[in-house]
Amino acid sequence: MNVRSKDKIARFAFLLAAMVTILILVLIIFYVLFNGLRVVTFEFLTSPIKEMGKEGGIFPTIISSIYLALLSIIIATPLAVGTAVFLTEYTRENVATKIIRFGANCLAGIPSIIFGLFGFVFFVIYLRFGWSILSGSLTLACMILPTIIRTSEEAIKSVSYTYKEVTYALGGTKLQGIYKIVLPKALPGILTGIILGMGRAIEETAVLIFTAGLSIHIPTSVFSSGRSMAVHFYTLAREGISIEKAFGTAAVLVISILIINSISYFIMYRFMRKYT
Amino acid sequence: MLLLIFISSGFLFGCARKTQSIVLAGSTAFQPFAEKLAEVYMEKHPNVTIDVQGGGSALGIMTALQGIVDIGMADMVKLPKEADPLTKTIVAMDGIAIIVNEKNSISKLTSIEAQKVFSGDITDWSQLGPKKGNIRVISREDGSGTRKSFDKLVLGKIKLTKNAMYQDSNGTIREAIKSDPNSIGYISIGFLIPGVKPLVFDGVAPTNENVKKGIYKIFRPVYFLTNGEPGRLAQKFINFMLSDEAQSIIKKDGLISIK
Amino acid sequence: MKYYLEKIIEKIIMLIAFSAISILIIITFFIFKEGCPFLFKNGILNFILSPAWDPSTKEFGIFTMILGSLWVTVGALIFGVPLGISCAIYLAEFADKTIRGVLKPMIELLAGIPSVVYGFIGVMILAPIIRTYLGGPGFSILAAAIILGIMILPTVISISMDSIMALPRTYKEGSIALGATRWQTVKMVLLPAARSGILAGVILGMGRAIGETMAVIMITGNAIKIPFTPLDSVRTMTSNIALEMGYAIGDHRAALFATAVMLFVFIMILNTMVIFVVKRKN
Amino acid sequence: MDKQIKISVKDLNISYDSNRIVRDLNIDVYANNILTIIGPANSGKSSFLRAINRLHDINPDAKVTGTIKIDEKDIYKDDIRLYDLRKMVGMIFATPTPLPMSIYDNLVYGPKLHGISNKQNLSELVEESLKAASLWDEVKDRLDVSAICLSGGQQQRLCIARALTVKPEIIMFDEPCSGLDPISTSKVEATMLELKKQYTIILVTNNVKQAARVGDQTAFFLMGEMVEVNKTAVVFTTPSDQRTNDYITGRFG
Repeated sequence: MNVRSKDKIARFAFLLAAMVTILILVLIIFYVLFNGLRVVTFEFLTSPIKEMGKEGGIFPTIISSIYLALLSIIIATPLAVGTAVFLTEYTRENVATKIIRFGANCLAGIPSIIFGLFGFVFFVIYLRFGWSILSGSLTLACMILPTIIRTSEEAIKSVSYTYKEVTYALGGTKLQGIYKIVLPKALPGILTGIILGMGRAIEETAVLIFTAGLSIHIPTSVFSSGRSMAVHFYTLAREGISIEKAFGTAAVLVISILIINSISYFIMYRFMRKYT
Repeated sequence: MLLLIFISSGFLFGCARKTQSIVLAGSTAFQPFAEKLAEVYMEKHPNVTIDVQGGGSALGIMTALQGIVDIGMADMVKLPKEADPLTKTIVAMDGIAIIVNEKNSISKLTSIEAQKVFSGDITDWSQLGPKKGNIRVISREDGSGTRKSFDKLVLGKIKLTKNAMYQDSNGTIREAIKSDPNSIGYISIGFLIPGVKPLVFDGVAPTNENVKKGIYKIFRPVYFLTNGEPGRLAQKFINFMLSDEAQSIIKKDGLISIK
Repeated sequence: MKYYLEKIIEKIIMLIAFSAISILIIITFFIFKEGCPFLFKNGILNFILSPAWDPSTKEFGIFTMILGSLWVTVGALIFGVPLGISCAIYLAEFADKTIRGVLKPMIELLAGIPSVVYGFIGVMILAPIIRTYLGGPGFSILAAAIILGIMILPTVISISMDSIMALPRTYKEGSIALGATRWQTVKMVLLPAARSGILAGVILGMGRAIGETMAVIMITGNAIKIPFTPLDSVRTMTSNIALEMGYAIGDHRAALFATAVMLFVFIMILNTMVIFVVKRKN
Repeated sequence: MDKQIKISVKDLNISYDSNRIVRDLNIDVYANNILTIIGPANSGKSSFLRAINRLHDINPDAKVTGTIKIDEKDIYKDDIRLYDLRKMVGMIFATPTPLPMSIYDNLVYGPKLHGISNKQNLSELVEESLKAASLWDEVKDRLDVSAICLSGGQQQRLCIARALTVKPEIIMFDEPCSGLDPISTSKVEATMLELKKQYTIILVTNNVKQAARVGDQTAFFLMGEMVEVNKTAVVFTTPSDQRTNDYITGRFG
């Protein structure tokens, strides 16, 4: 089998793999939207929860989800990117960095229920935050920290060393090298980590039940409990309260994630144009 | 640590709890009902906020013991010894119905047959009726109030069959049985929907009325647990729970009122 | 003045890194503090090797669950990793910019869909199909492997794709200049060069598969018995923890945390194996 | 041309974790002159350059001893600020290293590092340095084009222009024309000769003819030692050491 045909087969195999993935993706999204959109009306989006979720809308859960996702990203991103910069730029490859990286990998595999309990014991009880958006976001931040640290580290490492050397040769400092050329060039990788992290934060249920709680009201402050869309779907579907409303919530969740992802990519490409 | 800086910033724009408030936590099955009744109570007493959390009966007991919550919720027939020091008030009862797939021709089961099925002695539908196919038992996970009550009232000392499968909520068991014709399981009577068929148990149909009349044996109480005498606010809410208005709402939503 | 600011910022970065790392340490300590006393009291070996798990009679053995986790994780990797990496290669190398611009956000969308939705899809669609066409209870390792394989796709794809695309253009041009076909370039130049990124993607994906609870509980049937065929129902370590944690008190709760400790060790072993295999390959 | 010494190097030793790369180097570099350094690969030429702008500091395994004085100030002892030193000593690398940005952004990158942000100053600097690097006419109307699309020779001259934007006093070329075609090489050489008037230049090259064409003084490095240094004419006609003669006539190395 000569090289040309091997290349064709490989190319076809990759195309097939991509098609299968896209097909699965479309099927799942279609399944969720098909079941959910029937229920989604303007009134469904804006009215509060009534009758345990059988009637009424999911407005409070939308607000809680936004609070939780944003706050957890705002807390996790600086911590993670700071750690990634520290691990790649300010320490030499020694035993400590290897242990930290290995630990981060293992923590990325710990089930969310354990993070939920950790959050419950540490934030809800020990720090007296009670069931609240704050406890929920802090716990979510701890959970998505390993993912963002690992992706940011890979992105920073992939920036070629010459850019840093040029900066030093021009009399720039190490820090200037980092925030003027290394981080901007590594931004796509870091953004991927953040989006994956946010995706995980939004779809989380077990953690939030133990930390952010199940209150069906709109959270008035960081200290009031709030039920996220995913948790609402969880209670409606699993407690068998109402499958239709559950999938309605899931449909709204899917659409909002698609919007967030597309917006962040749009912003990034506009920003990146300056750098390619 | 940096983390504390973040947390303190949280204090700035978070206002403390404005009105008097009480917190409930515990049984995931009863949480939606308690939440609805809390809404009704809050409409009548605007200056009170009631926060109803889930987490499971064990969490309800633990948080009540440690005073983290005002009222713990647990829905087990026999509370574990850890819960002894707590004062218990039964606010509702929840019947448990044995259910099968609606296409299954079986419609009744004696308690002996039920014991044999769930313990694995009877393994094929043909031993109970015309239908063939091996029986697939689906049970609630260990520890859940429904499971503990079912084990105590139906199986007694007998152990559940080794190849039983588990689901961890009424919704998912119902979904599993709706999709598997050979399956058998049990859920709260309040959760029965057309997709599944409840079985007559020892000649008594699993309905809330029969439980109230005391002829249907499989049911469990829902306990409100407080550490010693409940606080003034908590006591008022418990009294509300025992009031006719609240009990009628409980009845309407498929549970069994204690009045 | 500029250099003092420099020193301060570097100290802040150090502080950030240490606080993040200390959080990771606190969590690990939390798990071990709750789980280890039980392990020492009851002995690790009989905890791992005895297949009987019945909290009501104080029998705590997680052998069946270790097998369950192993089967499900390996199954998820078999479904997810090859599909993910080839899709990443297609998007990074063969797809043009517009297709990539549209597909990447959509793929990452998969990461945002709640795992309970995947669980429901498994229960309503996948399990009946497996039950009717392949037999068995339908709630099985196969169902979990397929669903988890799909769930780890976004992680594997995005991270691998980024690491391939981040490679300097000179790598690709050098190989093409030698007359190599696109596939040869990918196989001999790009994949080896992007290996650490792809490895990170696979490890994070594996972590996600092991850590997944909700979806797995709904579609594996959670039977406590040793699985022999992919069609058997099985209970993984994570579902065992999630299933019973809400109701566990005293020894039962400590046993569940001990399972979490074993899970932590299980993940460490898997990570080292993956890193070792990849290092030995070249 | 008065022989004012810009850089004086006294018994300089450089070693990477225990293997010595440069041994007991003593050399004086004259202002407004081009010192060319020739010699076979890894004879310590580039390491010597990196010692002058202290790029070795980044590599913890590197150890540098001895004294290097620029305008009578010892750059390793006196409290010379590292970043001012590197600003003063520009460096051009072997392969062109344009930053992944537009031509304009490449050129303002240096000044911005040092706090210059006024739009007017920046565009003046850009024009001035591009003209000095004789690249202005070729790119003046497409400054926002990405630097990566320029040809090899243009990219290298862009790097030269970029080094000029921070107003150095010394410019070091580390085999600048190794990847360039003859025409681009001659353009770069012309630029160097032009720059000689205001800057002190050190050119490391393995192209012996280039050294002869451009260098005022020439030094020959072999296995980490400086064999000899003298006026270029002298070194190329009557080298004092046989090894230099063999290398220049291409018999080895």
